Amino acid sequence: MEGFPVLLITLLSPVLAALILTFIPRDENKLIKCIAAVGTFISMALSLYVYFAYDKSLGGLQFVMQVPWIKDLGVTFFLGVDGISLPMLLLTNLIGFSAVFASWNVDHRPKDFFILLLLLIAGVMGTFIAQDLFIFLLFYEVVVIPIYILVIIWGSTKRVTKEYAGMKLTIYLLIGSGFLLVGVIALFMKTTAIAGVPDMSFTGLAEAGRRLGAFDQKWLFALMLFGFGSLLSMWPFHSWSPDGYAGAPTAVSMIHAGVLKKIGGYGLIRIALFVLPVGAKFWAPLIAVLGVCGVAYAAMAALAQKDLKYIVGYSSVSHMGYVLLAIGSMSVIGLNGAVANMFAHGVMAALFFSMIGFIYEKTHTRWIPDMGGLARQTPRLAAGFMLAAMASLGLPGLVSFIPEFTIFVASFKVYGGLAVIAIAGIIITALYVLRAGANTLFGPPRHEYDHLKDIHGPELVPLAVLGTALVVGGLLPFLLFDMVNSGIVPLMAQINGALQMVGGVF
Amino acid sequence: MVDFAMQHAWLVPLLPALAFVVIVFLTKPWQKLSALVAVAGIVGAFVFAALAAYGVFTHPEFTEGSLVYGVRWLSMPGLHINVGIMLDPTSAMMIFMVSLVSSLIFIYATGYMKGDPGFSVFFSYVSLFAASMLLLVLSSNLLEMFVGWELVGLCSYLLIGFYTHKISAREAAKKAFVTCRIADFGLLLGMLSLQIVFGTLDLPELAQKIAHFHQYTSAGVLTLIAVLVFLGPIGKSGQFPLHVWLPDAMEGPTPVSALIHAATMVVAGVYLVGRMLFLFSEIPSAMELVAITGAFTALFAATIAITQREIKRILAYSTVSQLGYMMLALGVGSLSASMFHMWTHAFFKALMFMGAGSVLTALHHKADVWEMGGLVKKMPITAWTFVVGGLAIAGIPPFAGFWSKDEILATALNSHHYVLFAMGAFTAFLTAFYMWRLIFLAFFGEENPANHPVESPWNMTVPLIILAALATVGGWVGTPWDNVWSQWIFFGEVEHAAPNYGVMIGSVILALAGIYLAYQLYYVDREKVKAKALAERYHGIYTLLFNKYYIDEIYLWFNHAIVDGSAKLFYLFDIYVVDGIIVNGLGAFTRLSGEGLRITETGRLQNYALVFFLGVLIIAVALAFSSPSAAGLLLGGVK
Amino acid sequence: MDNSIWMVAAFYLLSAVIIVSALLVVFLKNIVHSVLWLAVCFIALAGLFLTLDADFLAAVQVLVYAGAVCIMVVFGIMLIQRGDMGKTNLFNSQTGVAAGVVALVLVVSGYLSAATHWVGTAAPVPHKTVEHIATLLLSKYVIPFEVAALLLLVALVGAIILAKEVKAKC
Amino acid sequence: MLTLSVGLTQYMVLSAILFGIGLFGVLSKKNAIAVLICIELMLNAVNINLLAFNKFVTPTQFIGQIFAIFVITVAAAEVGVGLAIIIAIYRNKLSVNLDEFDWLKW
Repeated sequence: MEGFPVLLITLLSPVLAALILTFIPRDENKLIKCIAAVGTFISMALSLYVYFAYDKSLGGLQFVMQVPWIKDLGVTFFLGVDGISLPMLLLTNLIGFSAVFASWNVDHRPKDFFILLLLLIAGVMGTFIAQDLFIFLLFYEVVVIPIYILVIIWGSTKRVTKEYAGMKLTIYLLIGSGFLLVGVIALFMKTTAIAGVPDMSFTGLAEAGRRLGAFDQKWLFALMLFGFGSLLSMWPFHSWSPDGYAGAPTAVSMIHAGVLKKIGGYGLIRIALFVLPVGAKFWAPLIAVLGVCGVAYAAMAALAQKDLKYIVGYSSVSHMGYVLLAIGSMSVIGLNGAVANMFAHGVMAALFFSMIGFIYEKTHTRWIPDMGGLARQTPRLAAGFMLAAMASLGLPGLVSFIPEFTIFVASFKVYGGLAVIAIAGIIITALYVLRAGANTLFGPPRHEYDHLKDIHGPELVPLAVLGTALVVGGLLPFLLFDMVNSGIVPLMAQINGALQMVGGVF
Repeated sequence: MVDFAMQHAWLVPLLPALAFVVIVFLTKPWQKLSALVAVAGIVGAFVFAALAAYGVFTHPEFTEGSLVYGVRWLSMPGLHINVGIMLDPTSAMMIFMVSLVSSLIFIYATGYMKGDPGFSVFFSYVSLFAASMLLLVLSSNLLEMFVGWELVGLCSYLLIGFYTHKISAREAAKKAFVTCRIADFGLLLGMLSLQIVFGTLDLPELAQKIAHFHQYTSAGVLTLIAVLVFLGPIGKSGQFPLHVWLPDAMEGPTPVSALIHAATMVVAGVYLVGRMLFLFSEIPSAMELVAITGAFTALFAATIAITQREIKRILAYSTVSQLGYMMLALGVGSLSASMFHMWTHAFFKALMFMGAGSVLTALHHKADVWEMGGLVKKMPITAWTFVVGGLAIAGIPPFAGFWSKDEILATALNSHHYVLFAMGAFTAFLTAFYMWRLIFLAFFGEENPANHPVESPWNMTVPLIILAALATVGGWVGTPWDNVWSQWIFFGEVEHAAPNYGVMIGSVILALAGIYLAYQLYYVDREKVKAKALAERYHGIYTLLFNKYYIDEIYLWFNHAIVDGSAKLFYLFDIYVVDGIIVNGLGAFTRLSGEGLRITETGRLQNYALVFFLGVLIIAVALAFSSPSAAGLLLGGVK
Repeated sequence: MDNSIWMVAAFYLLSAVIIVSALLVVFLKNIVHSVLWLAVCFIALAGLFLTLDADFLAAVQVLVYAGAVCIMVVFGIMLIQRGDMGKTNLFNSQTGVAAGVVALVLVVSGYLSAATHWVGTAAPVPHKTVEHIATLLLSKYVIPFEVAALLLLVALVGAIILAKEVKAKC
Repeated sequence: MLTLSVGLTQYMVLSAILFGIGLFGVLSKKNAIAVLICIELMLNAVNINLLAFNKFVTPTQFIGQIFAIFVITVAAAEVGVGLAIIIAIYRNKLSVNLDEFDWLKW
């Protein structure tokens, strides 16, 4: 496989499928879905291959592909993966593949839907394998447009209209990326001035960026923190998350909560932390405080919800709080936990949203008081829902426990009492997740749902794929952690090196 | 074979886990097959456990050390977690006891659950439960133990809520999970602190490091850690004040009550404290805390049990009370007494729960003991085995409970905890009283004509008989005269306490007094006049006890008023302040300023032209008068 | 032509005619009258062009502006205006502001052109302007010339299409 | 001191005045045709400038004159198309009063 552009094919497979779809007549419903499934399956299989073929002992960037693009700006089309981006790549494709099956019952303009969905998946994937800041931003912007269209056409109107949800989602993303862009341009100008030659690759930026003065690093990092933070639904920039997920169609909620959000965390670690360690050190306590606020606040807000999607929406804000807290700890263990928790939350949230999607599709409601006793009528759906719920509350043996544990270790060590508040979040999480599960699935069955068909056939794929990931990741955590660790350790070593160089500043 | 079992003790939890997987993915549609798979799994585990235990108890070197082996689970700089097996006399005893009781309960359940639509599901859950419990017991690492700990919590949740259509079951399940979760929060904090302070969660390694804890931390921090760790057992073993979930957990099917809430899961807390005794024993105040909590819980739950009417609830409070005894034993420093009581308790409490299940099946789930009566004639096996259980729990020699309870009381006295000893002794009296109240009311006296009980089938009675036999002889391994038990299972020094005849005779007298009182009130007095009169006379106390000291109500109020109230507040804050004022406010500001500026957009060409020329003018003037070069640019470079 | 007194007199006279007629174009209330004064203005401009040694341009000015454009505008008015012709050319509501802006434009541009020192040459304009222009247009500026021709064609086609009656069903 | 010689400046001032008058008309007339003819005035003002530059700055290169020819060409085209548009508008709205049109506002 030497020289074979695996990453490029992984990236292009959904795009190619989308291209093929444009030539398919719009009423070929089954064919459209099959092509979309094949496109995402190829990506998933390849990313699994890459995940296991990656040489962890060697570390660093592998499967690299580099094509110079814009010389004057130092932009290269630079793809590559390491221990941080690989879990994210795998996550994207697991969720992408499942999302296609979770939307198996989309019958309203399916062709347009799947083309946009495939483009969305490709865009998200691109952000994780790009090793060049320009390419990263490019893919990031590619993502925004399909999201908007998908929400306003295929979304659902509940507490807020789908148009409002779509607007809110998009505008938030754009505001975030606006600030980010300012930061990136300023960073680029300053690093170019330092290095002499323009270089947009992460490593190039990092080398010059670390030589920036403390003041520059601080304000640049603040801009990036705001940009990535609002993408990660950092408190108090989180309010797009519940509304957006509630309005979005199932597949978009899955991808958005599952991976798109993680671009924020990934960027924060990969770019902000990596390039501007001194700034990161300065803002770390703030990140941690905001993270804890997010954990507690969103968990409490989730407790008051009656709409299933709102619960998961708030819960994802809460879980991202853990990621922020971990990033704020600025330690190997914490960052390991942050990346792993992003993976874990991605799988869990995607499973959650796909199950809620099916429930909504079948019962035409997401309003918890209108439901009850579904476990009798749709046991497999209930099993999937409970699996996701258990992962959400961090049940050991499922993928999210160990990441949370590592985050707690790291943050408890650094922040002590602050971390205790975040850890207490697990109680509230248990409360709202169990309440939602209990009131939806258990209790006396309702006769109006007696005719419901349990999930079957293609509808089982999300449960199978994501459920497997949940359990395997939980029982064999080293599969995930060895990978993440191989990426985090060199990163942290470089950061610490840079911090020691400027030592005395703090 | 024995060596193989010891070297591959991980097979013990694995077999039931495999049974779970097989049932869920393959045999679920075939009920009989599923039951067979589950029983095969647990019996296989029992065989392995028995072999491993045999191996342990025939190698004297195990009194000093233990067999530990494991594999890497995850590692990163600063955090290494190995999962593995730690086989020593305590865990060997536990896996033997757990798999034995589980096997019996599984067989019993094939009869009890017959005809239930969720038959296969039930067996998958209990298999998972057994697997998790065995994992917990065998763990060599605290984190691994926590995995098992939480998984048994999950299974308990699923099984309590097994009758999903019942709202009470659903609520009870939730309550159990959340209550344990609160406790686990403490345990998790404790574990984190241990990891941070000592850099490991490996039990043997921790034991070594904590013995020299002064190198790592101060006694104050260690006390805090011990208290945090102890929170976990308080929840899981139903100690005051987190005992509230245990009685409600009786909503599950009766085999579940027997399995989880009597014999196995609830003792996990006690087991954890036993495992971590090296931590607690370093901190005298922590030990006191454990002892006091245990003694208080024992007494507290016993008082509630006196007034309860539902058969399984009485047993549940009795369980809470007995768990208190075990804690008390740990608190006064005797691992062997505690584990011994756990061992005997598993047999007689499982027996009584299964007896209660047998009664409930016969009476079509009519649970009020006051509506039973005279069942001994129609259900002799159930009744007499239950009586054996009653004798055992009351502490009548030579039944199992006598020896273990006696040892706890003696240890408490020997360690000069006189108040705790008195509490324990009084609890013994209360235990005998309420248990025999139950027996007299349910099995003796006049038959209730509304009931038409029939004796249960063989697969329910055979386990009862086996357990009755065990409840009789199970305590003989630990008699004060020839205490094999404490030669193997002990902490610190082997205890050679001489038989304390005073305590023995005293406790027997107390037990007999309790039984006699129950006999007078509920058997001799056919109309129960005296009992009712007593309840009338002490109406206040009676209501307080009957309503379980209103603790549930307090929690409910707290949950609804405080937690839900503040949740509502947070949510309203979110939609009205964060979303309403800030986010939508920004949006509205943008829109309003647009509306304002819209006036200038007349849509009329000439207005635009006017402004355009004004702009041109301003730019021209600015350029012309600002810099010569700009002026030059404007004027064609001819200036 | 030299800087003789006739030259100066011609300039000021023509200037006066141009300005007055332009003012009348703007201020008269009858649009037809405005167009007539526009023609006067154009012819005076042609005269002014003569003083600038642009005889060809003067001819073109008369032909194109005074002839074609004015006629076209009159035709346009005929097609459009109905009723009282005395109120066809009124001011709108922003006249005052417009006057202010225009005054400012005048002041600024007047000041700028007065304040600028122009580097002129004393060389005269060659006499045979038409020949020079013809040579230049067909050699150096042939491409703009062709483009202009094309532009006129496009404008012709466009004008026809725009002005053509649109059928109800289209 | 006022001299009676005519130079570039005088032409430019004249051009400015004519341009101003045209601009004033463009900005303040209601009738679309009036606006159109005022635009012609402005174009002619430009032409004066071009020719004046031609004479006083680059007399031998004829740039100004050629430019003026193009201006006239474009102006002719503009008048044609402009009138056609006005007629089309009139046909739809039965009015050429610019005050009634605010179609730039959507």
